[in-house]
Amino acid sequence: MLPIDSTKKLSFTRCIRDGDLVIVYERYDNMKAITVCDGSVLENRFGVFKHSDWVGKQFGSKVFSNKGGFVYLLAPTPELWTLVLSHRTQILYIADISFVIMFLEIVPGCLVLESGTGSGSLTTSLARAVAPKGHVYTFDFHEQRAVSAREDFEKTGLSNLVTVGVRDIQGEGFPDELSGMADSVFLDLPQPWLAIPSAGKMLKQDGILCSFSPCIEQVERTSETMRSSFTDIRTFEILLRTYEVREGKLDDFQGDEAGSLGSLPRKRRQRSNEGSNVQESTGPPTVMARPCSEAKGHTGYLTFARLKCLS
Amino acid sequence: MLPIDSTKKLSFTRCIRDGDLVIVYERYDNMKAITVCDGSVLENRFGVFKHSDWVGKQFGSKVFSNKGGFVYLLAPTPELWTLVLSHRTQILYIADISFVIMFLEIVPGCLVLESGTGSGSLTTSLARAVAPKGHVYTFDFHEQRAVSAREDFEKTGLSNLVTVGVRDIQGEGFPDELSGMADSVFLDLPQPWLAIPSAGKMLKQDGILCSFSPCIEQVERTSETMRSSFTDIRTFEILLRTYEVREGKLDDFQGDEAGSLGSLPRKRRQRSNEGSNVQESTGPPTVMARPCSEAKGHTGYLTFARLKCLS
Amino acid sequence: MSENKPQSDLFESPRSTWEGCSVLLDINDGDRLVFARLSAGATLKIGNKNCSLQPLLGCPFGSFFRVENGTQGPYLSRYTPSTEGNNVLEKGDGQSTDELRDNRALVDNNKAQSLTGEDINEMRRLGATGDEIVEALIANSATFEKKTVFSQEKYRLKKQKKYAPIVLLRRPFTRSICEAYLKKYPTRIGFLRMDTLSLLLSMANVSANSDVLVVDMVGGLLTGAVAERLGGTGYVCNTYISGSPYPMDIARIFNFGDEICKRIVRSPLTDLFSVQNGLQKPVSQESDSCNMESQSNDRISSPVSMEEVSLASENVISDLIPESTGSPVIKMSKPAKLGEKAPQEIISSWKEHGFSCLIIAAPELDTWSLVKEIFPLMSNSAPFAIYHQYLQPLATCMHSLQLGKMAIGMQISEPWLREYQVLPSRTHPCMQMNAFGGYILSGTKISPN
Amino acid sequence: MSENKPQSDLFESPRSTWEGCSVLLDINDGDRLVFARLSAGATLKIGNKNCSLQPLLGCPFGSFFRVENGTQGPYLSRYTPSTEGNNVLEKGDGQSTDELRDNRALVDNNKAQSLTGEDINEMRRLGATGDEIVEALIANSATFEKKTVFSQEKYRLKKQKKYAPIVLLRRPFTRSICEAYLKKYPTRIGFLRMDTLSLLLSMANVSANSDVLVVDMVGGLLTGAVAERLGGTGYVCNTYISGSPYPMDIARIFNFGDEICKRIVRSPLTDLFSVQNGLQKPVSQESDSCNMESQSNDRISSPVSMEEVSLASENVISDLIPESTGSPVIKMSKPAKLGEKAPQEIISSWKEHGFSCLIIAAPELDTWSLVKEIFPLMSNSAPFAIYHQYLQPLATCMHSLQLGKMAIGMQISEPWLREYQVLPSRTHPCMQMNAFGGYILSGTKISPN
Repeated sequence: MLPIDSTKKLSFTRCIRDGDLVIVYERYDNMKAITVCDGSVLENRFGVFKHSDWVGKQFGSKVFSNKGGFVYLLAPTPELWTLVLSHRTQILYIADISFVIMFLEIVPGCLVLESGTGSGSLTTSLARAVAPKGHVYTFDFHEQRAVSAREDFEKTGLSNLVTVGVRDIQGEGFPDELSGMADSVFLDLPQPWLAIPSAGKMLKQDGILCSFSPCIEQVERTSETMRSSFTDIRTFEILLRTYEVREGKLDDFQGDEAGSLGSLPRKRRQRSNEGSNVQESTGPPTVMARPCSEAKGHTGYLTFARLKCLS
Repeated sequence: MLPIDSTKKLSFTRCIRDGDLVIVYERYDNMKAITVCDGSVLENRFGVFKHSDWVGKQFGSKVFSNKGGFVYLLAPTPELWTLVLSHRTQILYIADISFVIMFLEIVPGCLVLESGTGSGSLTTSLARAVAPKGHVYTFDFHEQRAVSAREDFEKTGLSNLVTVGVRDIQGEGFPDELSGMADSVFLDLPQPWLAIPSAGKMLKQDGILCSFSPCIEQVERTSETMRSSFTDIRTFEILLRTYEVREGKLDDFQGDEAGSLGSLPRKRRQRSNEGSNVQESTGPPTVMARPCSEAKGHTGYLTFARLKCLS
Repeated sequence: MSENKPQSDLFESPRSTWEGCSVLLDINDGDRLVFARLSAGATLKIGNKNCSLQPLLGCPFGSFFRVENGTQGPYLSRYTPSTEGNNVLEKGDGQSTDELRDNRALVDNNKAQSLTGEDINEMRRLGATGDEIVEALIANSATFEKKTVFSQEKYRLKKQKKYAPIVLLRRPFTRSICEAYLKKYPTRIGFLRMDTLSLLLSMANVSANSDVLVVDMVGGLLTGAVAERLGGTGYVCNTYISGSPYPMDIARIFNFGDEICKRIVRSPLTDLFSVQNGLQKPVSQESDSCNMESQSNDRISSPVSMEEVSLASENVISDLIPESTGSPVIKMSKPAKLGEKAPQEIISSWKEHGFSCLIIAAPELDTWSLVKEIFPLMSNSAPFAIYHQYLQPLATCMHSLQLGKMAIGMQISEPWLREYQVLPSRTHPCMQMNAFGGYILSGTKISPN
Repeated sequence: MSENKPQSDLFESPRSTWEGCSVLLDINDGDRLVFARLSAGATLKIGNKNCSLQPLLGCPFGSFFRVENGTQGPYLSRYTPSTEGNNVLEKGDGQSTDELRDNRALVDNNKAQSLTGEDINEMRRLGATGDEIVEALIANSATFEKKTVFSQEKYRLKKQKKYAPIVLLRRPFTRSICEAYLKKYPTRIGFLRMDTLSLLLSMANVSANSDVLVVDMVGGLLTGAVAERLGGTGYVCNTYISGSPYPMDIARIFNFGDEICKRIVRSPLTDLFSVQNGLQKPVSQESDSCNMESQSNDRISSPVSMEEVSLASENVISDLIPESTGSPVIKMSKPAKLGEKAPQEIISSWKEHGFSCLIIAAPELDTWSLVKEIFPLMSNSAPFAIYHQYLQPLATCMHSLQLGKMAIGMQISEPWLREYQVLPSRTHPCMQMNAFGGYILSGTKISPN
């Protein structure tokens, strides 16, 4: 997914090869990650697509099924991956992910700790942010989730950037060997306050911690626990509102209803034309956008804090 | 302010008389309530305005000062009043006020209790909602605030609809003589949970209670207290985002920058014209609107509950 | 209680139902909302059972009912919930988040129930109450004891909703009507959210004795909301542009008495401008009125969905899962008439004095071209509030009004509403939200001079 | 520490300051933010005192400093805050809201302080520390004892900020630069909010080894943010339409080492399309480059405000209350050069392979007319993200891209960010908010065929 090797950097223009991970795009709400395998086929409502037809095509190409149906083949990115990955747990979405990475000041070369791994949605973006030389250590309580996450990172080509551990961070804390090495720590735990002392131990001086919690009581307890050794404690919430775009025109009352208005007394008509200095509207634009009604109303609170520099 | 007497109902067209309350409008963010008094003058940065010039003018008229400056004279409404009243306490604004009145299902004829009165911003809208035959009983702990509120209601002509009492509702509860008479109760108190048992006693069966609190901990404790004798407990937050409208046009890159683009190779130009099926944009509209950056980020939480019907 | 106009005294609203009364039935704490008109023959389908609504007649609004199994089938029976709270999940168990969210040991395969569907039917036949069935299900669940307290409550609530549903009797007001429609038929009310509607009413200063001009292309919701605020004083004039009026069926769901219904009138826009004074041309006026009436009815029965129309004359008004009985309905419960054509003398008065305020909810019309025409009908200093789904038409309108020096104090605003789950250790904003309440242009007309 | 490029190893970012290093000074917990470039001669005005920034050299980022009174005047002294929290108001006193908000007995006339300004000056002359002055003020306040614990803390904090200000030494990153500019000079960054900027970077998939094309009319903030993410790999190409490049002064506030600076290049849009291959016409190219450079410098010093310009070559970089000393400045602290003209061979490579992604932040340009031209420069399957202050240009652009089948997965989105005050019994969203973060159009380019 990431052009970690600088020789591969212009990855999009190279052609699709056997073994590549591609995002098969049907519609904005219907995508799928597939590893190209010569001899395999993809079957969906548009027909049967032979993987062998895809090899040699550029990423971004339209490819056709036996029935003439088509899909697009896109190069994977962490954002597309978030839309196609299998949900082993509630995942973080792009607004929270983007904000976390910027607020944690994660740049190439950083060492970042995460718990829990969950479905690996944030992990993938963390890996992108620390690439090519940094590293993400991510921990999950569940053996099986960790195994699945490792498989995913193998598939997306991030294994060199991510180490997945099985560990109860709330109970045991992060491993001692990482003490003082982390630039940033991210916690998505039911009782984050239990992990905060350990997170503080892991962080370099001036390093930043973020805790994600859905409920405000968790935030309160977390913030309270942070106060002893962190500063700059700030809590945010971020949502994304999307807009729908349509082409169309509103009924121009004056034009469309001219017949019925023809019966209006002439006097008034004149008044409105002469009396006021109003310019005629040129009519609304043909492309109109408005917010979508349905939206996620809450994901969680993000609480950030910076380790006090006491040395 | 309110046309309570049906003979006065078309109040806006009648002319301004000595003793009338008018809203003097300078700008959307600069208004003032003045009682017209023959012989008085209003002096502001635009000059000196004689009240006597105003008498006989219609509400909505533009009036001039000795220097030719002008203001508008508007008929008072609860919304305008909220913008001009003197802030004795933090006041409620239109979004919260409107929502409270609708959610409390206040209609003409209702009997409504409120505590505290504060600056009387909500009270004025409550009075409008219960008019012409209902009544608002409002209570404040502070003697002086109650006195000022009474003066205001006298000035705005609402005294027949509103009774202001001095009382520590958290400590003493509402007066017993109002037991079982209230259609709705509104609380804006630091410890609303103390007043909830009394509010329950005042309400008619199926009556509705609303509590306004700025902090979530107050909401939690209030909701907890409500659970024993109320149902349908719901908490909301409402904010208003405003938009700024300007006339203008964005730089049309193609048009304005034609000179520099003239040097683009012809080949590409052709491609973009022929290859894609894209219609030329007609350019953005001349009137554009966008949200204002600055806004109130929080006023308070509104918690509603309905008295359980146990009879 | 058999008289169907207990509202003749305007200012004492009844606290109990009556024959012909319109009610809102809230089933299982908001899971389902049904509007119904009560009569001896009206029924409601709950689960797969038809229950007579007769037991609801004469009961106070706010009463709770439960489905019981009688010899003649299921029936609704009034009951008094315990004061400890009927929603177990909301009671708050004092647990910390710790336990609640710890899923380390969670194993639940949903196959641990030893009672079969047949067993439950047999219990029903033997006259077990819903609560008894719920208790039996819990007793026969192999995993119930292993669940956390929170999960136990969740399980109990789920079963209670299915086997012992609770019906709450409500009086329909603007907010519940608006909320129910937005949930189920948002397009019929132009996506108008209750908070936006409440702002329209405030911003236009709708108050007793006002003459309110509305352009209501939101099914009558706006007209009804204004009439509710007027309480039988003033007038709400529902104006329309072309030959036939816009439907206002939703206004019929409100429990308006005659006094209020009389104050809801309609008039084509052209008539509001006509120069006829007083009683001139009464004949043509009358015949026009008749035409309009029939036209109006035609119009009403076509674009609005079936339930509502059948409901206006039958039992269940709207809903959300419409159920009408096959049995003949006694027609004494017909609601009061509303939306008559505005009489000429009232129109003349409006022409002389101007409307007190204007509210427009016409999401499909271009705002400025409408406002330009309608604006002169308002009195000077009259406030106005215009709702739209798109920002641009309001921006253009505001700009034009500014250029024409026709109004001041103008503002385009957009409400943002958020509901919260407030529970011990589990408080947060609701996960789903309605992210868009539309835009409002508000302001005050000034004297053109 | 005297070497001014400790970042030559790309991937080990320094944790302490060095000569010439750009820093962010956070005064009194966010009350005031100042960007400065450290040198022996640099000073900062705090209150009415000029303090040398010399004591900050070589200190770890995150260090706290206090103003102390020395024999030669005030100076900054490093100190270690107690582990009990340095912000007393944030400590949380465990009180319930009850006491805090109960103002029944509140009487405070602010005239209860018996210490005069002269007394305080006298204390200073005698060498009292800021903390000692604060304690004296409390001891001499007649009303302090009567205040609630909450009010006492508030009083103490207010006095501490005035008499014992605390300076926190920070390393500037995108988010702090963005936040500081939005607070003080929002127009210079086109009102770009940090969360919106973070979304632009994600949506465009900015990652190591990417070649990122940007149209940055937000003062260089976007260019800097992209360069920070590239960490010295790939390229960020800042393209411009007319003859002179857009200013990118803000990119100079980042502490970029040479490796990163080299990866920030600029190129007029026409050059990116030109058919020259490789080393053709090197002379004209060179001379053009020179012209551009001088032009660029001219351009930079005019539209951007004084502070920044003076800061780029002097001590204090930016501002927020710009303070530059009158004393001569040692020029050894000059920051690395960035924004050179893109070399022809790189341009050729881009022409062959296409850019990995595109980000546009040009709030004054019409989006579609720009995108139409620039779109072919992107590689197929390349993601793009376009920021704008107005919705309509993005809607039109999205619609045109759809019609032209040029992109898929398009979405217009608007972030909504809210900060909270989290304190025991006093938790609520902040009362003031930035209500508008702009709009983003994002999507993926597809192969035209």
